[in-house]
Amino acid sequence: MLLPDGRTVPDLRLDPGVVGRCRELAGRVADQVLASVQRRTTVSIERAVLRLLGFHAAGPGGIPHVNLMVDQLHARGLLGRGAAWWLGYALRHGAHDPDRIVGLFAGLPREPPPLPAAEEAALRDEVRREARAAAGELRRRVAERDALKAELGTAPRPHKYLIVATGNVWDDVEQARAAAQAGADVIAVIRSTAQSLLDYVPDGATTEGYGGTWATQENFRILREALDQESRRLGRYLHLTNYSSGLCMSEIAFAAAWERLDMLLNDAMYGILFRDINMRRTLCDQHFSRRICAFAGIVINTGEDNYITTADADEAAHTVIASHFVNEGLARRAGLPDRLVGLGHSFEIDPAREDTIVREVAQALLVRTLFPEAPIKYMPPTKHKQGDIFFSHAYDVMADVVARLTGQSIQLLGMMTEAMHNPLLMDRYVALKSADYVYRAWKGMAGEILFREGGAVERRAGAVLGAARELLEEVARDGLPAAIGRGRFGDVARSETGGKGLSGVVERAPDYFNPFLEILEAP
Amino acid sequence: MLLPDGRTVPDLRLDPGVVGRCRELAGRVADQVLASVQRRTTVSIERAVLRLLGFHAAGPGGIPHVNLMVDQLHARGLLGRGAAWWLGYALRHGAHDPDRIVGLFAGLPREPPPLPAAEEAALRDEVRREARAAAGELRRRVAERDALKAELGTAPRPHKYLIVATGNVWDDVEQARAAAQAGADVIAVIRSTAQSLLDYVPDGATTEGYGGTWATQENFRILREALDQESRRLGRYLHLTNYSSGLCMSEIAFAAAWERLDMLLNDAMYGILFRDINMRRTLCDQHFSRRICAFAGIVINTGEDNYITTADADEAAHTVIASHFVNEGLARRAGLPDRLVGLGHSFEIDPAREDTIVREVAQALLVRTLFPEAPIKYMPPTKHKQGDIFFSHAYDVMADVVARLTGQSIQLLGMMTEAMHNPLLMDRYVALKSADYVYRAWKGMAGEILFREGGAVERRAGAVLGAARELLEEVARDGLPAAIGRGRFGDVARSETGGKGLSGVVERAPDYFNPFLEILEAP
Amino acid sequence: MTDPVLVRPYGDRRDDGVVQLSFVLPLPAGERARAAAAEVARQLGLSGVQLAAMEPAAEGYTFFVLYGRTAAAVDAAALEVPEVAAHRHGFDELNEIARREVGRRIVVLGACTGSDAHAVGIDAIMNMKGYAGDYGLERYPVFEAVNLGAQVENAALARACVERRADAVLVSQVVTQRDVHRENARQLIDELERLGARGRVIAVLGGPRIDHRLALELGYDAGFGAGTRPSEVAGWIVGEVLRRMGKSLH
Amino acid sequence: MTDPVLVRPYGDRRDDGVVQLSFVLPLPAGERARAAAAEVARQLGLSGVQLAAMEPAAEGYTFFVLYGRTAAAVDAAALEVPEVAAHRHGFDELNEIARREVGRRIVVLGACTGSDAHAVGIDAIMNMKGYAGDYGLERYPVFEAVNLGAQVENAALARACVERRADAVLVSQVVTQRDVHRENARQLIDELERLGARGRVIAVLGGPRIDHRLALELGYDAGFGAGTRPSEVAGWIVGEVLRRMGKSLH
Ligand code: B12
Ligand code: B12
Ligand SMILES: Cc1ncc(COP(=O)(O)O)c(C=O)c1O
Ligand SMILES: Cc1ncc(COP(=O)(O)O)c(C=O)c1O
Repeated sequence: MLLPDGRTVPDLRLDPGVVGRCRELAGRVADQVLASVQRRTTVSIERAVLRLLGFHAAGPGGIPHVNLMVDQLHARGLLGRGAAWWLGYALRHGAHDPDRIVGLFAGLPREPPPLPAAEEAALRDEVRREARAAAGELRRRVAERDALKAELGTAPRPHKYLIVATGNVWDDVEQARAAAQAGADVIAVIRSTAQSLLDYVPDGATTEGYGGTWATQENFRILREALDQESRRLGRYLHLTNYSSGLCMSEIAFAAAWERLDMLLNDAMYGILFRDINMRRTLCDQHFSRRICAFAGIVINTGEDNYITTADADEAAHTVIASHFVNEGLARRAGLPDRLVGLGHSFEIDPAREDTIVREVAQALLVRTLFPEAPIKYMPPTKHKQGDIFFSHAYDVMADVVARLTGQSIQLLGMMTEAMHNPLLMDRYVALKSADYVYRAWKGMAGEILFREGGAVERRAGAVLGAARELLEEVARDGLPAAIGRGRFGDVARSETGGKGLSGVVERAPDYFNPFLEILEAP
Repeated sequence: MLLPDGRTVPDLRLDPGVVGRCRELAGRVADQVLASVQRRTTVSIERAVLRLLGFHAAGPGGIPHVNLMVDQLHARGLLGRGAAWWLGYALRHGAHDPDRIVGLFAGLPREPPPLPAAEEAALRDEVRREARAAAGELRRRVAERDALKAELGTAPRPHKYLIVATGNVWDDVEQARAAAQAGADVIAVIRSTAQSLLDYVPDGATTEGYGGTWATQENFRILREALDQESRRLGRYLHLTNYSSGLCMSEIAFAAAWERLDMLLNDAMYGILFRDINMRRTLCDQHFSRRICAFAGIVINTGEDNYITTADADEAAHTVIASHFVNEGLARRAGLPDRLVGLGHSFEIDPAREDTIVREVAQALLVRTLFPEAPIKYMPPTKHKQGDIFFSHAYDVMADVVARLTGQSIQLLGMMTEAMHNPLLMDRYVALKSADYVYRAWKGMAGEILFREGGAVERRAGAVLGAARELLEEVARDGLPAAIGRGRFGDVARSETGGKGLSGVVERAPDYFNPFLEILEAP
Repeated sequence: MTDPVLVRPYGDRRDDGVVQLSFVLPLPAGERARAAAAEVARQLGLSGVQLAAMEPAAEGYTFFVLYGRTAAAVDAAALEVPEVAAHRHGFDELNEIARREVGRRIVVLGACTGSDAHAVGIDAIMNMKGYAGDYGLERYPVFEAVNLGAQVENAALARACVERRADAVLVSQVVTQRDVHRENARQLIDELERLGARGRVIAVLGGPRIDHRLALELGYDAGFGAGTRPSEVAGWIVGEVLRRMGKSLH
Repeated sequence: MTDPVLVRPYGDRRDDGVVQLSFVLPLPAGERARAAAAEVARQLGLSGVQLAAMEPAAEGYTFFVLYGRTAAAVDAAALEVPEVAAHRHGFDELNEIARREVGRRIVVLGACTGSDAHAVGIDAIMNMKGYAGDYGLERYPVFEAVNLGAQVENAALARACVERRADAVLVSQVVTQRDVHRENARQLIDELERLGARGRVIAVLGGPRIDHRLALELGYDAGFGAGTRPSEVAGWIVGEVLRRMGKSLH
């Protein structure tokens, strides 16, 4: 098969009927999700709206203004009308600075009287104007990013994606530069362990994270500035990515868009399964965050690779594929073109087993073949990594080979110390040097190989696809919440009303107002 | 293609006309060599004959008895009749112990008078009887080895071949056992740096080699005994190998046969090119050593891999193939069946280049396809190895993949410290663990892959084969010495009368007597 | 082992003391960096240092690989080695002994605590399906095993121990960056002490970077590291319960 | 560099001192071996030691990988770094300077000496075709370069230096096990001294495990290591010949 970027990968014969059916079923699932998403909003979505409207900063004690505002509205049961509406209300009452606005919100009654129609229209108009201006500024920032990318060009595929996770933004800068100089194309700054469960986005430059660095708008800015500089020096555009995930999914999407990030980890189910975040909450948040990504041309990276860190990679291979179809369906409905849907998968089959390469190749080629336009992200082994760094390195190199053979778009490079600690500077260097060698050495091989008709690769891919279809039949029939409730994904079961953050979900009022959604949803 | 051991490798379409022509030309080259070999003997061949006749020990100062005897004969110009004849002469004069025999030889005139015909016949009969008895004993020892091998069985292919080279035979035993416990199938004890140029075989157990351990019969015995023990403990036959090469090629072949070794590095041209040993000398020695190997069921490993440590692996790929045909031709003429002809090749293309895997696979598959019955030995990268052991390990793992994909029979495992030092215990462990993983992971992959018709793999293999044919045309036309004189192999040029050891080559007299050759050559 | 055994690293020949080392120095590659790396090796007490690789890993950063000989030697017999007493019993046998000797179900709570969300390790020990072909604690009739999952707060876990009258609490800690696991682990012990319940609960710590020594140091009764099998933990808990009853498990 | 610069290994954060280590101990894997490995690390002065791997490499042998923090710190600026003065001249330029300033061809003999048969390194420096896109010394009109090949005896090489009135002798040493290269290298210097010729010949040592410091120690005038390019050697020789003539190469 010829990929849009000009590379050839081995052909994989699949039953087009089954493929079509999967897409149709996933579409149905996505429609169901969307129907429920469109009835609701969340504290995080409303905070994101306020951020878009210019409230980026935090008050004393580091509490973001948007939290202070939204909490007041939420406490009074007023959020169903949309924070933007209330902001308009405040503005028209002469409250412009955050403190005044918060004060004004704190004084609102639980059921404020309706406005006269003219005032209502004027208020909406005013906020819409503000929103258009903000959207224009955002568009300008994104265009700036795209111009630099166009000017410098990017490296050939797969893009080498390297993790930086010192916990200290200044060390991150140093390590990100070093990684770029050693050949990285994408720098992912991992965020601190506990952040996904925080219902606010920390503020400012930070130096004390655990297992990662706090995702803050200022940290994004600092890293992007360093990478802009480094891109110019190296003559190659360097991508920056972070996590739009957890309880502040959409706010981080905003911050990332504003600070010109290129990609975001953003999955429909990750938070539900792995952070025990309430599913209604996350499904709403992901939709709005994806709308922002679509507007800002940000590639999303979905998290199916995680399923096979808890479930068995051989047995659960089909759940990855089924989830891809669902993530694709949801992404399309959030306005993301396929070229921004970086579905995630990984090389995770237990290396103690036999013939793992046949199955890894089948799986990676299946994903590639099913989603030819998507900038697929391939993850290295993690679960079965051990402390023997020499073996671990060899194992990573095998993932490099499969990535190259199957035409992946973005490859997260494995770290020989995966089972030990966050990557050291030298771990990244070692990974990059070997990946470069593999890419060079196997350059044209993917175009030389045909897999035997009816052979093990083809049979495995067919079987996984078939099982994915069966799972999708179940999900489409019973709904996504029911399927998650049965532990169908990642062997983790969650209930629709369990988990963190449900209290932050709000039914939209009939007069819900969100001027950004209007802009983002405009074709 | 289905290999005799039941494995499948990807089919490689080759022009059978070209293949046939190569074999025909190489046959001609081998015939020319043989004609010259059959006119001559060497001090080493004659010493080997005496060793076969029971003179294994050394005198005071460590000088082997066989050297003392042969030197006396050679100094008097008497060697053309064969050392066995003179031994018979000594025996019939009542000299049985080495000292007496040497004394008697020292007293011989330069042109001793002919014997009466009856005495001549009786002398020959007596030595023939001794030789038959010795050959019987050798056959018994070999049968013992084969019985153990049959009893315990050997591991599946490729056999993992590991190098041990501490310089001290007792450390070698320790490291060989450790390697076997970690999964090695073949233990190669590398010999000390300077040994190939010694015109005698050192005696006894040794503890002080440089870059290897002295190859002595006692060291062979010690290692084989340890491996016998270890084979029984592990329930898997462990092979032992050493070098039949240098100025004592045939004597070492004898010692190895006697001590039940399984394989020997033994090449027609290695000594000429890489040790500057005179070509007449080496070609004679290799023939007799191969006769011994054929008799003792020893697999020879040829040394074509070395050519591309001095010449460029891309440019000189065809010289490896041409030499394989010549080595095969010579081996067959020494009575070796194909299943004992372990042609050597290697993974040595500069890793800084692009698409090296296409060319490595083409080359490895070409060798495999041309010599399907031969227990091909595949060598890892060495020349382009660097001190970065992590990269070095990744690079070795790539050779493991190619070995597995192309159905090699014996694989020498690369060492991550190749550019540094002789292997440490942990280097072998690391290599074995990763090779096992690769073999397991890629198990059935070779049976799944087809290479594109007219694609890069096929074209490269065809081009290399074509160039090999052209080179063989030249060699058949001008003779092997002329081709070596032009530096056709390994970029090293040598002349027919240059190099070390020519003085040890002797024209056979018309009445040359070698009862072992009679036995070995018997069909 | 009681005879003194002096061991040294072994590379090529016995007691040669060979070790391999790698690190990065914040210097550009070159003769000065080479000398600096050699000096680091010297400060580590290495002799016969061979620089295998000096590679520019980035601007101003150089990656080194080197080999050297250490004079370090350890009397292995003299080392004090705190070991988790291993009881080797089959599944049925252990259940039978515990039923007979303890006479009631042993209540075990498990959790991955604090900000740590890595549930796979504690699941491997607790869950029905178990790990590496070994049943998890939930499968043992003798245990009343409750897996509370990941990101469980220490205060809540301590309260649960009291409320459910837990015999043992199993704590998993996987994230260790900047010693966050130490803090998390200690916190539970503090909470148990605050509730006056520390003495009543057997506290077990586990995780890939945990060992018995560290667990003791952090105030736990035992520690289990990478590759632990559920049956080892089951055996140890039964043994410890019996020990506290004044009996012993053979 | 003259300001003091104190550098330490850098893993995750500046000056964290992180180094990676691996070695084998002659002990069976287990708690005792783990403690022994930790003790080795302690004797090396490491703190915060993390055992990454403990694997049975064979019966009675265990392979360890570990990470730790060293307190080692080096004042890079204060290090004494003997460097081969580098002269950067193009091929034509160098020939031109030498023709003009030296006024005759410079005689250079090259060999890989003693039992060492590794000719590729000395060939790379000497032979016409050169190395890594750089011409070998034989290609320079200004040199009369003779490559004697491998396994050349030191006595013979010293005699050849005298007979051919060599300006410089280039010696390659690749095999280093048990310091055989040191012996081989020293022997040539001894032979030259015995013939009273040491002062007249510039002696250069090279090979993958050679550096300038070692060459000086062994009595040579310069040393070149892994990855040396012929042009560096050519430049250095011309410079040294000029220096001995009281001139200098800029
Ligand atoms: C799977 C995984 C995840 C999954 C977790 C899914 C889940 N529900 O558990 C996901 C993808 C969600 C994840 C996320 C993160 N992870 Co994670 N993850 C891993 C990974 C790949 C495997 C861990 C695993 O499941 N091992 C398999 C189990 C069976 O082994 P085990 O945990 O060692 O357990 C065994 C023993 O230790 C013992 N044991 C364990 N606990 C207990 C308890 C008791 C009482 C007993 C007796 C025994 C015991 O028994 C078990 C069976 O033998 C490791 C890398 C690795 N290969 O180790 C990284 C790793 C643990 N993760 C890491 C990090 C940093 C994170 C993140 C913080 C990254 C980020 N900033 O986003 C996040 C957030 C997680 C959080 N808040 O805690 C780091 C930790 C670094 C460090 N040492 O501090 C690691 C080492 C990767 C790395 N090198 O960076 N991760
Ligand atoms: C090719 C090779 C061989 C070939 C040699 C062919 C030939 N005609 O040269 C063959 C196959 C014959 C061979 C045999 C052996 N080899 Co060998 N071989 C190698 C190998 C793979 C590559 C060396 C090489 O050619 N490198 C390429 C050249 C261009 O690099 P270089 O030598 O470093 O040279 C550069 C610089 O160092 C410098 N330089 C070198 N010399 C000089 C001199 C001067 C004056 C200057 C200025 C610069 C300079 O400039 C060059 C260009 O940059 C190495 C492993 C490795 N990757 O290093 C093992 C290696 C060198 N061999 C080794 C051994 C032990 C042997 C044997 C002794 C094994 C045995 N017991 O049989 C034999 C016998 C050789 C002998 N008697 O010396 C060991 C040495 C271990 C040690 N440190 O002591 C090595 C390291 C492999 C190993 N790990 O075991 N070998
Ligand atoms: C899609 C996705 N989101 C989020 C995360 C982890 O981030 P956090 O736990 O900080 O949300 C991951 C982990 O890799 C992921 O794959
Ligand atoms: C065929 C062959 N013979 C001999 C040797 C080296 O041994 P020596 O130089 O001791 O003869 C090699 C080197 O690998 C070889 O390939």
